[in-house]
Amino acid sequence: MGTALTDSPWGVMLILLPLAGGMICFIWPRMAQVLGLVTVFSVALSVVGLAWQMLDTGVYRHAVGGWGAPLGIDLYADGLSLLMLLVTAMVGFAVSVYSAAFFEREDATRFWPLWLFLLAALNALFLSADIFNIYVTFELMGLAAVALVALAGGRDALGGAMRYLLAALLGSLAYLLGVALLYHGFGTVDIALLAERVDASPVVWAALGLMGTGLLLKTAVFPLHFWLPPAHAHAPAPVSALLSALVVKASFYILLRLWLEVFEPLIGSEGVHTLLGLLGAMAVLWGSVQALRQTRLKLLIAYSTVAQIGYMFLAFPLAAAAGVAAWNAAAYLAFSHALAKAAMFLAAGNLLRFGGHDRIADLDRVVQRLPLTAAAFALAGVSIMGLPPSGGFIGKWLMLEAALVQGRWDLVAVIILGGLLAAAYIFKVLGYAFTQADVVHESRAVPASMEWAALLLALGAVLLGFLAVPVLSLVGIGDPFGASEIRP
Amino acid sequence: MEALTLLAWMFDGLLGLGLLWLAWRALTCPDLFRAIVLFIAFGLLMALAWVRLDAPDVALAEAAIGAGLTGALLMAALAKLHPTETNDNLSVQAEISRPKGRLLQWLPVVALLLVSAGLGYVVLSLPPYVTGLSAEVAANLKTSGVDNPVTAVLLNFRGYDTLLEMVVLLLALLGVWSLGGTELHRDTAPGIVLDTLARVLVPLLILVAAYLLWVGGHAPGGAFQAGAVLGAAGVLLLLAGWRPRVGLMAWPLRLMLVAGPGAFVIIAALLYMIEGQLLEFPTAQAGILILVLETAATVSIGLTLAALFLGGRPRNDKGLT
Amino acid sequence: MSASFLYALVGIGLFSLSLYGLIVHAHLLRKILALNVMGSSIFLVLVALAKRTNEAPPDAVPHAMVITGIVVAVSATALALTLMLKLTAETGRAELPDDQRESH
Amino acid sequence: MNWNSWLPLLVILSSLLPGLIIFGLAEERIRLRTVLNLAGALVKLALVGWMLWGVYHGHDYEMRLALLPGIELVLRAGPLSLLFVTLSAVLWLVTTVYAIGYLEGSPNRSRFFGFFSLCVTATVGVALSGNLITFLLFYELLTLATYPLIVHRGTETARRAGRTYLAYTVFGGALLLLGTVWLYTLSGTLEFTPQGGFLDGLGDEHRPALMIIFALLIVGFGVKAALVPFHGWLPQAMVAPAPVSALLHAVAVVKAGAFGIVRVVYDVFGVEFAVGLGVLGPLAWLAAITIIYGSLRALFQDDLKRRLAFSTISQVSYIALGVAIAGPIATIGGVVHLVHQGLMKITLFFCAGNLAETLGIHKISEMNGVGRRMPWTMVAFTIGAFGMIGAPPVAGFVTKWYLGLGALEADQAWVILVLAGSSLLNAAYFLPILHRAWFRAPSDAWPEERDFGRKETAWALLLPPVLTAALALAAGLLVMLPFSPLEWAKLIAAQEFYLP
Repeated sequence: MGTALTDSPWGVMLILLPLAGGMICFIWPRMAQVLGLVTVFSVALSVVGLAWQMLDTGVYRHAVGGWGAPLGIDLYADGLSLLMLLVTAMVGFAVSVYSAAFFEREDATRFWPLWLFLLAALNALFLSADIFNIYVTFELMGLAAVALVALAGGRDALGGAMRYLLAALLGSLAYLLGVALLYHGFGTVDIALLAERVDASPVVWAALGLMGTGLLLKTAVFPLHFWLPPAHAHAPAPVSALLSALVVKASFYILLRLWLEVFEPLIGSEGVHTLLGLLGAMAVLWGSVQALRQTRLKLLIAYSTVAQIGYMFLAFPLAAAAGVAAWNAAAYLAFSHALAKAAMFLAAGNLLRFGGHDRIADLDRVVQRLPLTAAAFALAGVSIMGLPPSGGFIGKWLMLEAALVQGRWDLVAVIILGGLLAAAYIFKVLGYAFTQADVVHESRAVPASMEWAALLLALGAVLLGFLAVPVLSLVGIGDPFGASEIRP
Repeated sequence: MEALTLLAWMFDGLLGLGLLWLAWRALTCPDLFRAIVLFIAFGLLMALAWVRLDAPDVALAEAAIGAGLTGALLMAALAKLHPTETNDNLSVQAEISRPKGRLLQWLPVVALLLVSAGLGYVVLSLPPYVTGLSAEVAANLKTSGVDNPVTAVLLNFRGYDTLLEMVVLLLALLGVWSLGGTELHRDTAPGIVLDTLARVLVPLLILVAAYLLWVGGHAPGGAFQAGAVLGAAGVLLLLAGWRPRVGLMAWPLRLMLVAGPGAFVIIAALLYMIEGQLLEFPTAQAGILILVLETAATVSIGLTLAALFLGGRPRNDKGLT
Repeated sequence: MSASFLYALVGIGLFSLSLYGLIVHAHLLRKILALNVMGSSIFLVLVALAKRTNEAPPDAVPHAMVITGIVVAVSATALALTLMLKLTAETGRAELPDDQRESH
Repeated sequence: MNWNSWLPLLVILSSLLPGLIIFGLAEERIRLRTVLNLAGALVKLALVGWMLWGVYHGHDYEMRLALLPGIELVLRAGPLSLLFVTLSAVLWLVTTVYAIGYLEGSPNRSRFFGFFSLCVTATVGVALSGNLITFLLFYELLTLATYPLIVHRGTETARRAGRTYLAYTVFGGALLLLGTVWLYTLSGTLEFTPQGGFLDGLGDEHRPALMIIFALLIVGFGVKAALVPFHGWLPQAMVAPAPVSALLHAVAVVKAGAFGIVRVVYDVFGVEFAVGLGVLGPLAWLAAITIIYGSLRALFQDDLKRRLAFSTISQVSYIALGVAIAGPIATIGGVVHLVHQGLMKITLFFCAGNLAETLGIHKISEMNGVGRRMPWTMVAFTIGAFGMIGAPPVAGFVTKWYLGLGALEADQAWVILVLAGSSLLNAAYFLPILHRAWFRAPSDAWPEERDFGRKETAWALLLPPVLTAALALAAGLLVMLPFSPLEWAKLIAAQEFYLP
């Protein structure tokens, strides 16, 4: 009595392929690199297949084991999850090409299985419609990410990994207690069923508090962001690209999914989304100011992630009235930030490898020898700053529009100020691309594939500036933001 | 309302207080070694609580993995943390960091009291009688291929969770191996007692593991409990100084480690070809398929837990790790 | 106030206790211990509330969830312990390095 | 999408594609780079000529590309945009020739010409944009493309000038973005509509909001048009190489700002609506203050390029002044000054570049008797200077004549005082230069003279200023030709603002 509305294999392949790939890479370490690239490429193809199929048949739903919602686990993909899957595939593929040249023999055999399991966890998370299953994918993702961060070895990487692991575990356990309360309150862990049965009772408020705090900790929003900069900055470059672009957004995606469906009766109340908006605004300002103060490039980029995440949280207060427009803005910001931030971290990786250091003060000798990397960093910077023509600009425009329609001048000021601060710290780095610098004495050549991976991602972020209409129509599949009935 | 005899009520009360007190002592004991021992005791008491709550499968798992193996891991880590300690004086003094200043000291306590009061109120506000999903589980039990409801849920209804969970276990091992670090070394030969104990107990443990695996179909037991017992056998062997021969370390070991999740993925892929649904077991062969999955899972869980206890990296590190 | 609610309240108490232990203590081994106790406390809440069926066998789904949770907890503990050992080997102290000071 | 709608895009691509290719070129490929540059410039000129002919005969060229749900990227070649595009196309060709000569043997030329082409692409995009969001897109692209040109030399002063430039322009861009989005939330559309803009439908309750939006937009554009409080970056940007300061001041950045003000007043708010809002008065005063202030500051600058920079600050505000006096004739004066100021100022900057490049002269005090040493350059300089002062045969006179007439027609007599005063000040800071160059004996040796044999300097440096001086003269003398800037301005005034 399987309730498979669609028989296409794409959704299932998205999960089984990386799992199988990861295991084979583990058994056969010598072939890890080739296998890894093949697996990531086939996952990218499956995402395109899923997108193609969803364009005409709409939402993708798949009951695992054929048992159906309350008993079994459902896989569910609508426009929002499809967008996140697309982002994961694009950034994943570029980072894989980059990593093929980045890691030596020894680390490569360890990088590929961990990365493929992380990819499996991300795909499983974006497809899952069961909150306990999401807990297991969170753990899978957390452990894989921590192992990847610790791959670099060394005092800072290990410190960052430990701090990240403790934060991730605490976040997951808080989330799990929320799941326990919801299950015992309403007898199911399926998101769709919960959305029907949930009422504004104390159990739901407690679940919102616990799961919310857990997810805020994993998304590194302002007061709980302490673990992100050391972890993202001291990890190897491709890993920090994956963390900043994808892993941090996974918990934001889940918070958004729960906010829109499970906690829907509660969000009418002013208090909660104002708090989230406040946290977002403080994240934007605090992250940008901290980024401006950094003397190390990767730390600057990591704090920029803290700031850009703050932008996405501004959508919560705005969504009260502007509904779909605010969520579209947040989704678009997430998409373009993923591409731009991944490009920036890869570019920083190139600079680190070529010059041996990432101190911003004497970056000029390095950045001028790598024109492609400088171009990648500049184009990614354009998107982070939100200057046209870039995806960041479209996200900023939609968010500003949503804010101005409601006359929220405080959020308008934060968005504009955030953009200016972003310009300040991006140009602080770019300024060094034009000095008369002498040649770096000992430098390590950077393979072309690494530079082109960064540049292609940055170009993607800029091209996003022209693809708003198709992307937003893609996000609209299955009406994730409840556009059909505009809340009062 | 079940007829709460005074005796049962007193037992539960004592057990609850015992749990709280042991946890408090474990967390705030200055001596790390004693803290770990208290934690193991806390685990055993927790197993008692599971029995009291009619959850025998969970009791087995808690005793084997929660208290047993986690305790062993903690002990191994403590040994590696302070290798110089002689056997007798095992106490490791690590000062308890008291937060400075009165506000810092009381703020978390007050905040946590409020949190627990709130959660307590919420838990008490839940309806006293509810059946949850036991009706659906009972209804589909016959077509799930096993009689034990917990195994049915674990392997069939929510098999996808178990697949991911076993990958988590494999991933932990991958993480531990990629971190490298010190391997548990045995400087002195195992004492006569430990040696004979190991020789007697290990085959017995393997037998128990096989039994647990088989009984899981219709009574409390199953892959995870069996795997944990197998893991315990491995730990005992490692403690007795046995180390796998270098040849064994290459791909055969890795194949066995991956057996559990690998079997799951292969069967899932095959079933998908046939049934068109991920992890949908045809009712006729469901029992056999679950047994195959459970056996593979037991092997890989046992080996993984032993390898986690050993730590370090496989020795033949000729770039083949 | 049946037994299941008593154990659930004990679970909540353990949760707060372990949260205090995790936040206050600096030694990493203690933090890992606290995380394990927190995991057990949540499992206790899960299984305790599953027994609210009067006399009928308790709901099997939370039991499966808890077994999954226990295995995940042991994997996380193993990774955390190894990370702690590597960190102690590098920094000499089994505590989180304070990141204010500027490393190399 | 018939052939006509592809033309605007082709005009943009004609400089974008060579630019991108040049970025990839190795430094030694001088010949290929020059060919690409000149080919791109010539193709653009040809396409612009075609469109000029088409628009003169009433065709329209428009291209739409969906950007956001409900908002499109629009490229439209109307009479006003063609005026600016033609100016850009012509002066880009001339500046390219000059830059090739000027940068002979200097490092990073691929990077320079790459950004040079991007800069012109942005300028042409600004000119051709059909709605405010396209305008904003190319306007910000212009900021990004010109920054590397300013810091091209890489010296500490250049990078500090670059930082100030960025601080001003990014701040202006942020205000512009705010104003545009706010306008969109009120009006629902951003399409440039001649004859009265698209805001007259809005009721009175939006009056305060619209006044603030007008202020935001004008400040956003004013930063690049160097209106008084926001002009700080311009003199500092003089540290850039001569072709850059020529391109920035005569064609690209400054004009984009002024063009923005013209678009806002005519095609967004519409003149009657703006007068109704009462916002044109303050704009006129701001322009007048800038004119006087710019000229006054120019008086005391000894460095030649800084004096020309302050003169630009004052000259560009003529356009703003012409626009602010809401009369048809003043509009013609303001719009035509867009071209005239471009021609005259680029001539002056070319000459300044020649003096610096050939004789190493940077200060006016070192310019004694330079007329004898470099006669052709100084003749061009003189024509440009007379144009600036407003002496009859040269184009500058036409602008001031029409501005004066417009002011009288809109009975704002005080404007004539401003015009007269500024003309006097122009004379006060240009004539001493001419006197020193022609009537003073040359000092014994030039700071660092480069010998070019019989010619006074390389032909690539000499031809451009002479050509632009001739154009400035022609724009002043041959006003009755159908394609002269003045006639075209009249066509614009007739078609865009007031039906005769």
